[in-house]
Amino acid sequence: MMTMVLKGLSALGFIAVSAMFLIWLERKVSAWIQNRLGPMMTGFQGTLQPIADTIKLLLKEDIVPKGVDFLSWWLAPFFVTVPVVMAFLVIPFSSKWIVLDLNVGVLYICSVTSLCVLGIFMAGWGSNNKYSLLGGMRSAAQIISYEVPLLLSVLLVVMQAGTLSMQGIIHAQAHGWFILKPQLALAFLIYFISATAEVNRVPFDIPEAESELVAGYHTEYSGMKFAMFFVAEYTNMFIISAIAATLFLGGWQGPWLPGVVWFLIKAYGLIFVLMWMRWTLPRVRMDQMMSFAWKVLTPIALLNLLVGGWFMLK
Amino acid sequence: MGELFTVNMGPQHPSTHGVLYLELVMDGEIVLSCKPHLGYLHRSIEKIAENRTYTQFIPFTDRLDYLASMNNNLGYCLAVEKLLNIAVPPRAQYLRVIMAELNRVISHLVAIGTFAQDLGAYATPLFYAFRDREKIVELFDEICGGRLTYNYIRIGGLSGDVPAGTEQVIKDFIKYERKQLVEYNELLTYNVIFLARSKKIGILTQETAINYSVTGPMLRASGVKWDIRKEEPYLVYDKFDFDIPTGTAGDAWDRFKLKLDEIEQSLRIIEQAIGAIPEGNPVSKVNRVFRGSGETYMRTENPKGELGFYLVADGGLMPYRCKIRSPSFSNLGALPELVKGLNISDAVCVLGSLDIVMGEIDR
Amino acid sequence: MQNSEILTQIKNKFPDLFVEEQSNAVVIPKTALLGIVYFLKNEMGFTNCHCVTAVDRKDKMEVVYHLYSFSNHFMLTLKVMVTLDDLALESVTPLWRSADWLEREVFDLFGIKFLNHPDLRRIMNPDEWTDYPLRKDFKGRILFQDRRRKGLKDK
Amino acid sequence: MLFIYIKRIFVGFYSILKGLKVTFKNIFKKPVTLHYPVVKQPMKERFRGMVDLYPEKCVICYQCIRICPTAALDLGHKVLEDNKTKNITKFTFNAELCCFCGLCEEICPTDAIFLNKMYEVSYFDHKDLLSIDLMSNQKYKHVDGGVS
Repeated sequence: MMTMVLKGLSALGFIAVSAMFLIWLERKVSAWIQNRLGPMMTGFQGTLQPIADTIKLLLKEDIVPKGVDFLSWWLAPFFVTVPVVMAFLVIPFSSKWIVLDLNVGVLYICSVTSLCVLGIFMAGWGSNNKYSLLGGMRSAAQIISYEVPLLLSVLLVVMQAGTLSMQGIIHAQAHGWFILKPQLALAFLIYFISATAEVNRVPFDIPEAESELVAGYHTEYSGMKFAMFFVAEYTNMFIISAIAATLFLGGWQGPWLPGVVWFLIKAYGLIFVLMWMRWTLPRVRMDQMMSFAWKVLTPIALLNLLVGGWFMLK
Repeated sequence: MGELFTVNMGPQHPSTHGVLYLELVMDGEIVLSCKPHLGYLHRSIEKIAENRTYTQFIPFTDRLDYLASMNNNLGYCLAVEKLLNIAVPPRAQYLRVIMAELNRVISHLVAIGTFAQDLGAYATPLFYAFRDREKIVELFDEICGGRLTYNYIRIGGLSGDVPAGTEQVIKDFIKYERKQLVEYNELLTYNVIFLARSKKIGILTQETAINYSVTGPMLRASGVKWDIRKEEPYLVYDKFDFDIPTGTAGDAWDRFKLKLDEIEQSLRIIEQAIGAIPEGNPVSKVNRVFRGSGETYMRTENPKGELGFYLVADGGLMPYRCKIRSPSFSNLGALPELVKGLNISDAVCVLGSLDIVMGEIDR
Repeated sequence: MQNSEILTQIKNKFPDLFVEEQSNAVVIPKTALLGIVYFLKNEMGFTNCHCVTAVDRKDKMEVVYHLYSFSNHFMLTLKVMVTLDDLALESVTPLWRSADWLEREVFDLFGIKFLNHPDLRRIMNPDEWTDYPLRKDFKGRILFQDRRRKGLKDK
Repeated sequence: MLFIYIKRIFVGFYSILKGLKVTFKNIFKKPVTLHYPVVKQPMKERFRGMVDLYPEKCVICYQCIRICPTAALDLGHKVLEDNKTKNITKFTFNAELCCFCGLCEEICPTDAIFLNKMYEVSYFDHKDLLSIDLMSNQKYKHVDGGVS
């Protein structure tokens, strides 16, 4: 019991540190891509910038806008943050470092992360702001429709590994990562695209859509509540990258270095790709995004599942 | 049809390019009607003009289209010169052409960057555009001491000759910018998301464009081969060889692509002008106090469209009336027609493709 | 078509207008405005209403139209005199959509009413304001000249 | 039909990869911005900063006052007893009105009035900004990097 608590607490600590690092990394990556310097004043190369940001957000007044639906407005940040923390339960950092190796790990993580949409929709509805409402509506439609290709691509991995346990999937990749198999490489691509949509990153950042909806569902939030959305967004990013690393890139397996280092390298490498995409691509339109999900990704994922399954049967 | 609701877009909104306020009536995400409200940046520049001497008004023209101050200076000075029949030294004429075209390039660069920003390409194209723009801004800083409000062109000439070495800087920039244009094409123009977002959005037909008195890149994107620099050449534009790029569909993508093409044409003009620039003193010896009478209408090709100055003089030191026909004002007039029935994302895209500057709309 | 030809054609059709010497502008009576603009647009090819503005001549207002013909490459300056006791004029917005905002601007700055305009509101200044800033008798807060006089009074 | 559909997907992916290539190349380029408050860019030769004056050069011709488009300058003088020499009583500059156009510098016959290189000008009191005494040699002393 004690070890469980300790593990849980260390996961929480990791969330905070990881989110801070990711915020710094995002700023720096954007700066590098745009030939800028990025944050420089706090610490070496601005490494302490997220701490300064946190202090600023903590000290900010918690503004309650007039006419909000108080309960849903107040609860929304928690509904966004809690599933993200819950997902850490089954993320395998190394062969030993996992809070709880559930035998339905993949199912658990997929169901828990899709709870986020509830919080986002509550934020959009409760804010009593038209921009927020549009953002929340878009988010609900987007996350639910991208769940389909995402699960279809994960399903192929589960079929290949023969288990739902995260550690079991990693062990199944002992003799070659899943991404090296052609049908699973396509599944990885589908997973990655739909996961990008799942966490509202560019080119699918439609719920936030700065140039259209100001800030989308979190327009009306300030101070710590905004910080919770922020942390949830970046931790979500880490989670989808961690899942991708586990399911397709062999998890913590790798030569020479300890497992946890390999795992973090893979996860943060994928996060870098996400950031790189964010600072390059324009945003797609709502209807285009939906038609992309239903007319391109889902058929390909289904076909991929069929073909992959046929190969496995042979 | 669901419940209609009104969204007040602006005056503080990330993509309304300044302080434009659009009142959008929407059904879900579809814009049913759009009503622009202007005047948040109104300074009554036309009244100011009536209280200033002809020379004193030049700094105020900088504040019209603040992304293309040189062109505004030029338009105003040409109008006064036409009114008062003042001759301009040949070197000044060539330098004016070079400055106007350089300013056109950087104005279009900002337009490209902000349009990409409106389509959701987070800041990167904008920063690339500003990085390239910076080279010219630095050059202008060296030539006239200002980075945004240049106040360089004077009635009858320029405020001073360009410093030594300017020619080389411009030549280097042309080489650099040509390379950069390829990069913009790779990053934006033919990107699949960019194409999907801007193709067939906000189509402006030829007849509508002319009826709305839309000018500049917007008119040309609709397929009208029209450029004041060719049709009624002022300065020494008739000595240069350049094309008028035109679009075919008149959609947002055409307007974007046209700006890239126009940058290329401007670079061509600059290249020729640098080769043919005569020696001499560009600073004219004319007095700074003028008295004129009569009236004149002078229009020049600004980056955003045709900038017209209608000057009425009554023999006094100051213009009796100075009407500024600003291109963005007329171009924005077509917006309600263009965004009707579009998605809100597309409405933002159309607004970005109009390339407006509130400084000259509100005046 | 030559410029003079266009002017003669207009003159043949509407004999009661005259051409102002100094500015080469066609001055027309207020009542003939609609007839002449319909003629200009439909028969002379002036498809573009480039600019609409007004000039306060103290004893009267002068509304100036700059019309352009893309086919003839000709800019026509049309002037209509409006007397101070009846500051109203027919709107040309049904012909040229571009006149919509330009007429609103003239209304805003000079107070000249445009009849049959679809949406005649002030375009830049606040709706509840009653002054018209570009009229010559308008007195704002501190105008530039007052400031200048103050600066020079030690001389 | 299916072929076109697949081809469109591939072309789309290729164009996205091309865009990613452009941004990736830029990661390794040198930053074009400066670490501003620490590293400062030298101002250009003709940069137009705050209005400044060499009081001894001024001949009280009032040309700068007349050309100023915003009436930002204020000059007063008195004639001494000998009826020849003039003395400046006040020469103030209103930084709030000034539009930094440089017309005064251009018209000055003795180059007495000029625009210096200062661009970081801030005051604790708004009133100080409204009448900066150009005759004083302390006028821009408190400003970081202020000359004269």
